[in-house]
Amino acid sequence: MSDHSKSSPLKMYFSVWAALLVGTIITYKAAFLELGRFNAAVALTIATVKALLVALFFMHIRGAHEKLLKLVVISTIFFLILLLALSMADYGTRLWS
Amino acid sequence: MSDSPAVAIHGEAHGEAHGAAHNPALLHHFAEPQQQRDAASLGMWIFLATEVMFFGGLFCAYLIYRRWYFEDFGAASKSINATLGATNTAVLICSSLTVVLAIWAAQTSRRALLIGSLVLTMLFGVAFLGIKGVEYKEKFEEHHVPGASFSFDRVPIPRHPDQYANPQHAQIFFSLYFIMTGLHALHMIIGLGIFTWLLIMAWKGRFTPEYYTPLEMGGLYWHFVDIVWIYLFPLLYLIDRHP
Amino acid sequence: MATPSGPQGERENYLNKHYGVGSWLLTTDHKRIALLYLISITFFFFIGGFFALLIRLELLTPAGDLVQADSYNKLFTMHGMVMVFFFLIPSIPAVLGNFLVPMMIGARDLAFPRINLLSWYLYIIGGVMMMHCMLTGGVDTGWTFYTPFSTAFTNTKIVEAGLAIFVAGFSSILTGLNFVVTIHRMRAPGMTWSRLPLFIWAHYATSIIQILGTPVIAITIVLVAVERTLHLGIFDPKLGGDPLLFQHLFWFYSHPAVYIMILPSMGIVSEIIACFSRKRIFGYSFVALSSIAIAVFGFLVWAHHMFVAGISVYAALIFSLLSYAVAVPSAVKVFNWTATLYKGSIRYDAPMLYAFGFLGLFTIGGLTGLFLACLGIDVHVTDTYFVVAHFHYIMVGGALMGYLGGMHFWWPKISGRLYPEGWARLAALIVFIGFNLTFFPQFILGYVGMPRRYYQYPQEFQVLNVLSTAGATVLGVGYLLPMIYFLWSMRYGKPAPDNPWNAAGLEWKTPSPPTTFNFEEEPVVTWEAYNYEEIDAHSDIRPDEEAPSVG
Amino acid sequence: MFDNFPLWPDRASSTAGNVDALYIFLLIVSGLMTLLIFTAVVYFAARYRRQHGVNAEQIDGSTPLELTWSIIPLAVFMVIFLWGAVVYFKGRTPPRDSTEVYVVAKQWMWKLEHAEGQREINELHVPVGRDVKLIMTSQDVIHSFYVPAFRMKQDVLPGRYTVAWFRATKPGTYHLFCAEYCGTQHSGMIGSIIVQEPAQYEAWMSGGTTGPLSATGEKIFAELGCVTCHRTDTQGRGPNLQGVFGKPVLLEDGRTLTADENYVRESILDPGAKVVKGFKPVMPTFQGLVSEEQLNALVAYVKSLSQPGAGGAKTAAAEPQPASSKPPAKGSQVNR
Ligand code: HEA
Ligand code: HEA
Ligand code: HEC
Ligand code: CUA
Ligand SMILES: [Cu+2]
Repeated sequence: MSDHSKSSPLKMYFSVWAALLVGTIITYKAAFLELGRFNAAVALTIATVKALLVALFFMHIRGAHEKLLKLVVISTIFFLILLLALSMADYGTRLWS
Repeated sequence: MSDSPAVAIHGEAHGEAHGAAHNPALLHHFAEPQQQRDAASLGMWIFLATEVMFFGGLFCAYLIYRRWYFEDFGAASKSINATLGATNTAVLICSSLTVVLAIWAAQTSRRALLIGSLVLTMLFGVAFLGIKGVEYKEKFEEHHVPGASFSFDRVPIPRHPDQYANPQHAQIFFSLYFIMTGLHALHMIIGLGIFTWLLIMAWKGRFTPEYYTPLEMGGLYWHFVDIVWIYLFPLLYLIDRHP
Repeated sequence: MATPSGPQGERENYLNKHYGVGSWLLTTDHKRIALLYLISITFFFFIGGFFALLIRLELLTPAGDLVQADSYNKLFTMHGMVMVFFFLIPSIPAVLGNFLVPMMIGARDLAFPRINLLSWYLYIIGGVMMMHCMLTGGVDTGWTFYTPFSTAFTNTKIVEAGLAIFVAGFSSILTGLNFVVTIHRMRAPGMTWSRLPLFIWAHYATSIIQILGTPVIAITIVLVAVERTLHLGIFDPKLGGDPLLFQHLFWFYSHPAVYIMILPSMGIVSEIIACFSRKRIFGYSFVALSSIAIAVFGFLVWAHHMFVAGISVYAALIFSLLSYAVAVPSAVKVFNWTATLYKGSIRYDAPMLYAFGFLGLFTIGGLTGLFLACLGIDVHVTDTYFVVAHFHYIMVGGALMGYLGGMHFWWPKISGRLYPEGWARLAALIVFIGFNLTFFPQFILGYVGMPRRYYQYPQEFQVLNVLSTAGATVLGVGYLLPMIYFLWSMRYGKPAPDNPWNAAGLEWKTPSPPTTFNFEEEPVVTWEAYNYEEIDAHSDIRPDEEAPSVG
Repeated sequence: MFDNFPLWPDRASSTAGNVDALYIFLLIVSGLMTLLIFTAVVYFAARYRRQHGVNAEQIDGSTPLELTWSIIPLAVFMVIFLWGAVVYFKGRTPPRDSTEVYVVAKQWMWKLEHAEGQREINELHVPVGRDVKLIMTSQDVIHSFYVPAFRMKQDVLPGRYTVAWFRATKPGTYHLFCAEYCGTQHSGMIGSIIVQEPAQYEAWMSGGTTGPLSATGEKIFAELGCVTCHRTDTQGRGPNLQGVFGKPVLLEDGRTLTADENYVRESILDPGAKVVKGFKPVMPTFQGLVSEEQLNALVAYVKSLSQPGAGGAKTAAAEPQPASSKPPAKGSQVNR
């Protein structure tokens, strides 16, 4: 994963950095808008986009020369979601509350 | 899965017969540097997977109580300083940038930039912890630290200013807040330790365009800690902010 | 464990290459680390077994007469914690896995030898903490340390025990991490995925669970410790928390953890059955992939431990359904092993006897798992001796049998000596009989309604309990025997040839005991796994008369 | 003969037969399976024992076979699952008009209180043939209410109610066990369920009592000042509680839920958590002010307001209650 591109990636690094900062500002501003239940959705969507940016570009997942690392990332997220979703299968369907 | 078993067969280099021709950083049980690098990066990613699950348990608890006690969580969340939180997010993002710069500097043999970036990264890290400290201090003074002196009386709920949040439920929020940000800060501190070590190595000129694996691994760790924060920020600071 | 110093001049090997305590405690050789683990794990097994004997003695009579109620509660708690976290979870991976994984794939060591040593030290630190905790009072919560009892009621050393498990957990994570990286990155040329021994596949699957499951128990322990010391309300209903959340998080790890215990054993059984019936395992790829399937599905079923705990009815239905999903790959394995025997050329050496034992007892244990996963039945039998019988059938009858089988199978490689075959067969028989006598009556006890974790019980349950206690004594003898003759063989056993079983597998191409770097030349694999046909075509099968010396 | 060596538990509830049938089915299926595998293993091991000059015959595997022995077990599993689910569902859903018994578990005893007001410790009298619903909570840690003869078990949690039910079918005395480990005397937390013929049961029932539970609740309702807000007209600051129980409640945040025992419990302990539409959250919390027993009485009272002809305390079993205050006939009955 080290030698994916010899051309200078500086431009890419700085644009990702700028995008992350913009994302932070939007998250912050959006939190003060009245969006009802969409507040959380917006915040989490932006957070996910930011996390993806960091993982893909800063952590070089995008340029990784093998699929294995991607597989590691994807399966980790999969098991994390399992934990959350299957717990919710209980909490979401308890007859009261 | 595209990884293939080590291809190079090397008859000459087993036992202790490491020739001087060998890269000194190559450990004896690896056949070639690429294999060693690949092992390190896979190892690091798997370690990060365990970290994800570690925080995952906390997110699970958070999710459940946020659903149960949404309004109390909203009120409690509103009491922490979102501006500081946003600033800290920005600080961490900047530090992630300096990390990739450091790696790029190593790849391109720019020693000054490498050392400068590492120092900057650490400064950002320290700044983050400092701001965090200010935040904790505020919470402490407001008696929002869970425990015997905890108090959260008569704090209105964001959506219904005529109602007060249940202090007990707010305390659960603060427990999670302190545990999650505390563990995150602990990771930052460990990160600073790793970066001190990297800085020393860089100072000694250990990193070359051929060998900078420790930098990369340290960087992966640092970015991961950044990603955790990217989620913690909206989840803890921005639950129910609007007026 | 002393270096065997036979009468004859020995080749240089990993045991005699360096001498001195330091050369062991600072070693990064995976084989030496395996031996360090072997010693420590055996120690904890006997500690756990000692507790088990005390439990069984107490239950000999209905009244609580041997020990105090509190002591009894500590006994089964420490028994469970030691056996699960300090014996069975590390047992096969850290001993046999450590020893064999690099050799089987043609590597010189694990990818991260120093991390491997670190993981042993973590295990020892955890173990010392556990011992300290036990010697200074112990814990009385059951190995499941359910909240709010553990966080707000008991006054025993929860935090210390939790910390011990936390540290040991990291040892387990690091072992898993090392294996996955090693299996991906260190395979010898030609060792493709479809040529991997099934033992490797099993360890790969095990490692996935260790990596993804263990961190969750770690954070759960942190939460328990924090709640207990600072009185936060994460799990305590008095403070607005939910005690069931603890159970969810606990079982999210602890159910998959039961597959950490059984999968490596299944890997061993595959190797043994292939070798002693001189056949490629029937349906190799199905057996291999079923390990992965078990690991993945194992994460979907955790709440089957909570059917009467107060979870929603719908969740109970989902988790019951999913529990059956994980049983299918287990069934596939059992059928494939059986089919492998068909038209084989079968010998009944001790490892094979253990493998047969595994097959039978795991099947019974697994099938009773189906009873428990069945909602209508579980309501009645949960938290009774039916459950106790179920998991001992799998963990003792299955996993431990497999472990012992593996120890016999690879003992010549590990020690360079042959064990006494006659004694070994006898021990296998004693273990089998003792085991069934101990735990079969518990199925009946459970269905009749005896709750678990009871230190006194109504009169009518006595006869079955007496049977069980009697069995446990037999079982104890069965376990002491191998301990004795293994030690004996290190000095007096016949020197082992490099490949005493004429088995396939790269590990047998090394000398017995192997040299530090395992292989003189990095091997290049050009053959499929379990190529017994080729092996037997070239060399005549070792005839029966040449069996290892009968002690 | 089997007094000291029982092989099968008593079968004394309407569910027990269902569970046993399922259990026997499972025993047969897994017995057959075990037999199949054992026979195959033993037969192959003996038949293909190693002989000189006879090599093993290599067989690589067979996908059709693999599919067969995946799909057939899966089908069998689905049958087991469905059957088990049905039995479970029945066992979890209390019939509509069951007699109610409130259970409070604590380290290490069972406190039981009949809707009619009888209190018992570690003993529960029930009549044959009547549906009994248990509304259970714990004062400290998790316990579990287990009656093997009824094939019934339910964990009892602190901080909320869990519910179980049974219908006894055979008179006798049966074990009551605590099945969830709860500390030192976990194994001492046992008691008996005494199943009586209806006539006997009525006789027992007519023993001393302080009156129906809901009447106790009514008294507490007045003492704690609930009546000041919850009046039977529309003038109160709180909602009129007549007919609330068992009906859907519309909440301030737009959700609707059914008022069950846990809802009423929560309304008293944490009124702010779920505010009824159209009302201000002015109700104070009663956490720490009411004991579990008082809470049960209040819940019973609120429930009684929803029974046909509501308007006051009514016993669930409409038997006339002799107001005699003679001392309890049995040592197990407790008056406070
Ligand atoms: C190594 C350990 C191990 C393993 C592998 C398993 C395997 C299984 N376990 Fe077990 N279990 C434990 C260890 C283990 N368990 C422990 C320790 C506990 C108690 C914890 C505590 O509370 O302290 C427990 C408790 C436990 C419970 C909770 C009981 C309760 O407390 O109420 C349940 C419920 O579903 C369960 C189910 C299963 C199932 C379905 C499997 C399946 O994976 C089994 C699959 C295998 C087979 C099914 C056999 C082979 C299949 C065939 C031969 C197919 C042919 C069959 C047919 C066609 C019918 N187990
Ligand atoms: C790997 C796991 C493992 C293993 C191997 C065992 C092995 C045994 N177990 Fe264990 N058991 C558990 C895991 C295990 N157990 C767990 C998780 C629980 C649940 C705990 C809880 O409820 O929290 C449990 C609970 C449990 C109970 C239920 C207690 C209760 O609920 O009240 C019983 C009762 O019979 C029991 C018995 C036995 C017996 C007889 C053995 C035998 O197989 C042991 C045989 C071994 C020996 C007898 C050792 C031989 C040694 C000597 C003879 C030497 C003497 C000692 C010294 C020199 C120090 N176990
Ligand atoms: C200060 C006035 C006040 C007092 C005293 C009071 N309540 Fe309430 N109660 C309310 C109000 C207002 C509501 C509706 C808003 C809400 O749900 O919090 C309510 C709601 C309820 C509900 C839910 C009703 C529904 O329609 O869903 C129950 C049950 C209840 N109260 C029981 C009690 C009991 C029992 C007591 C005494 C122990 C009590 N209340 C004391 C004001 C009061
Ligand atoms: Cu109460 Cu066990
Ligand atoms: Cu399980």
